[in-house]
Amino acid sequence: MWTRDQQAARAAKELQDGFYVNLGIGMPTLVANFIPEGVDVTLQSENGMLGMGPFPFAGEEDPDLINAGKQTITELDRTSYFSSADSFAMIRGGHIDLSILGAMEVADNGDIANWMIPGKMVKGMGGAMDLVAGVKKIIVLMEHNAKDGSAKFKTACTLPLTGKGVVDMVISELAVLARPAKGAPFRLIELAPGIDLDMLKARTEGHFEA
Amino acid sequence: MWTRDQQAARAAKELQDGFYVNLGIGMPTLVANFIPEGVDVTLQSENGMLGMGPFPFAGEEDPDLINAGKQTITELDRTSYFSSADSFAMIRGGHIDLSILGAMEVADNGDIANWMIPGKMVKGMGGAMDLVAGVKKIIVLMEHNAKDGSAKFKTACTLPLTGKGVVDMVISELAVLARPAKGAPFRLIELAPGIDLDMLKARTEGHFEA
Amino acid sequence: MANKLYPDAKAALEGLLFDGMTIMSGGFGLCGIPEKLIAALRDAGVKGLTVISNNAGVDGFGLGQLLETRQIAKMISSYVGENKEFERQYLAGELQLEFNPQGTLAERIRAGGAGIPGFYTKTGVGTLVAEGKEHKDFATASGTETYILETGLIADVSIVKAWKADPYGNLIFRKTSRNFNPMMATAGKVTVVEVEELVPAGTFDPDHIHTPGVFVQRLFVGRDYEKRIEQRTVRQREPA
Amino acid sequence: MANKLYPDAKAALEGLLFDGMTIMSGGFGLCGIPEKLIAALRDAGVKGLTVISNNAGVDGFGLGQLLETRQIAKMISSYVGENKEFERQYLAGELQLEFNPQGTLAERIRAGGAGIPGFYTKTGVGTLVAEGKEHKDFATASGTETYILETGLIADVSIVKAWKADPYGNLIFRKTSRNFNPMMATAGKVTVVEVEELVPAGTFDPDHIHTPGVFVQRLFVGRDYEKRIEQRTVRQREPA
Repeated sequence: MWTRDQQAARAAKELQDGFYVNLGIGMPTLVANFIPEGVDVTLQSENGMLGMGPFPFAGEEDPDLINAGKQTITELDRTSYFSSADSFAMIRGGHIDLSILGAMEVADNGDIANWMIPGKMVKGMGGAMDLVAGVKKIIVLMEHNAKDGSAKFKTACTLPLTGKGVVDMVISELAVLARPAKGAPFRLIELAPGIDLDMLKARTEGHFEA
Repeated sequence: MWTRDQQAARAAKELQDGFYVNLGIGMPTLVANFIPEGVDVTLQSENGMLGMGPFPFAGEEDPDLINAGKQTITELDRTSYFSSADSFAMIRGGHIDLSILGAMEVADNGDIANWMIPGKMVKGMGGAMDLVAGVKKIIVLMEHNAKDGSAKFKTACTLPLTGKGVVDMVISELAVLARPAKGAPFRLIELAPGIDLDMLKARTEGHFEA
Repeated sequence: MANKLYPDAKAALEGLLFDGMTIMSGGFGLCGIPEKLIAALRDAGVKGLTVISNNAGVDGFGLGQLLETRQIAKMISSYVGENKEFERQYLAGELQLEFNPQGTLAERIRAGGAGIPGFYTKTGVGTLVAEGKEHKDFATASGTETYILETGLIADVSIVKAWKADPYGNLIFRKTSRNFNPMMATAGKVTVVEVEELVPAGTFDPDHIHTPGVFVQRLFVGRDYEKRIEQRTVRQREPA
Repeated sequence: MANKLYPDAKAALEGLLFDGMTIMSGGFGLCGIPEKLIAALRDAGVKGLTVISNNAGVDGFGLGQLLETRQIAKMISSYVGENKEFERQYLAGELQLEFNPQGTLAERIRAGGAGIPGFYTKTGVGTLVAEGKEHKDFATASGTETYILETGLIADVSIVKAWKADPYGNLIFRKTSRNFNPMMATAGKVTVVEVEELVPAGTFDPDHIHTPGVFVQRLFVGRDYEKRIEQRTVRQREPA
């Protein structure tokens, strides 16, 4: 079984040199800590920045310089700023290579639900629907099971969708499931140490090819 | 009867302080020479410039600085540059107060034809269709009659249209015809010196209120 | 030159406000929000507002101030997570809420300002966002895909925060405080702008101007910006 | 960093060209055209091109060079007035021509790059341009108005001229040579850019960048720009 850091490091292996990448809030932000040696990626922040740098040193925070999680950040020698319309034109137009997002549920047809639970206060989808619809490749980083033990990789999402048929890869603490193209079935790509196929199947609802 | 310069000067009286104005190629460019004292207007050039200055002095021409007529021009202390998409967003979004254009025909319902003659080589409409559709007020500066003597202000355009029902005012060497709103009929606003109503009617085909 | 300069937020909003109006308010989170104009809207007491803004401020700051005074009837936003008073009013049915995907919201505002009444997008297809909207298939490089129609948005007044302006209303934004401000400047029937600094005409390189003055009707310099930070994240210096 | 730098136009186009492809070419008139890339297309001899460009160059310069060699099968433009060879080929039926209103052309390219397959515009309603296009009514501030559907455009390769670039492909344009170049940079499956000057990484103020590097796949520095002027208009100095 992978720790959260190991899960993020596994996701970081999907980064390719020259990729433009958008990382979602939460566990996906950890991926930035594990970018492989010799792989140069440029991080996009959908509030209007390409080339996101690390957090600032204490005392050097700039309120005019935040990421989409509203965290203070810094710029790099490659950074450019632009409006929200230009930022989502970049996303919607398919110019971002990869987005790594969290999810509450993923279905084996690639549907993803990560923005609302009916009956609870809904905070809004932010940029998640735009990202899953527009970015070339979508990787979901999530825990394999919900707190009640139910599988999060399902035959069908029960929660309202964020996007239909959009997920390319799921990385949980147990395994990597992926498919070569939208519309294709998911396959088991890799098992975490100490996990075997039966264990994985017992904790999974959605279909995948072994 | 007005000379071409007088016609342009008459059009310049329609300029109001603070107006953003797009001037078409040909006679409309003369209007810039007659901007009234105390009236400050900003000229837009649809190839991506707001705040167009006069022609440069000889030897100071800059090939990167031209207007929509491809003439060398200069910038002012108010100038900004932008892309063609942003320029026509400005035009299409109704942010330009006034456009002064030439025309081959104008109909008394406000239709305008100024881009093609069937059977002749067609050079294209350039930005004319966008201007007549997007700018708040459209003034046509034209000769009252064609070379064959036929009226250019007609009951209906015979040439392919540039825009439907878009013209607000026509200024010829004989008279000013205008209407208070799109859809309203044209009225005679002013006669050039030496022209009376009968003379005007004799040389006009389209309907106007006297 | 037609004068665009006003002494302060109150003067800049004079004569523009009416109950039930629609206001666009720039900013992302608390970054790049028109602090002074929001406070002036609160002081003016105008009611029944529809506010188009990516977020809804926090309790007691930004648009949170207009929620406390119950001046907002409806929000059009993409994310409203940081505001307890918002949550209370919404759950009590006192506040209408229309969620838009953030990119759809940005594009709707850009379209409104650009005279485009509608456009098609893949964002939200197959989700709640698509319900009741026209669907249309387009041929793409990867085959036929389904898109939904989204409409342009305009406002009676847009309130915008820029970094610097010149007297013609040309604007320059700073870093990620640009966000929704430039599009909103284009989509207000009247656009009112607050800036940190007014520079003399001709100071800006014309290639550096983000918003041309044609979009700005009124302008003033704000003083003592608070610029609150929502998530102060820092890293440690390496020990020497 | 993935290398985007190429030694010259020929190298920058290597492996990208095929007969029958669609190319977007920046510029307005002869201002801001990718001189070196157009010449390299001519030398490469690729045929049956569909070229999307506001204008078609002049005899012997700009896209006029590709007309002389009969490499262009179809032009999508707004105005083509300055080219006798163009006129000859068109009247002889050797060249297809699709006229777009200039603003519609600019917006179609912007839409293509932004993942918008279609949008509605008032431009051209009631004219030849509207024939065969979907019409739709939208409610506006001044009542219901009719609009037509226009579609997004993309290209196999976009050729773009910028003033300066850094090694990441961030671009800055100069004055009115910006024109169609920034949108075309977003709408090419591959975008190849020629610049007058390459500056070291970090030289640009990130608030001044017009085209972020994500849109630029290949880049080179052109030498000895001709930058022909079509209409050399000047004024007289007042006598001293």
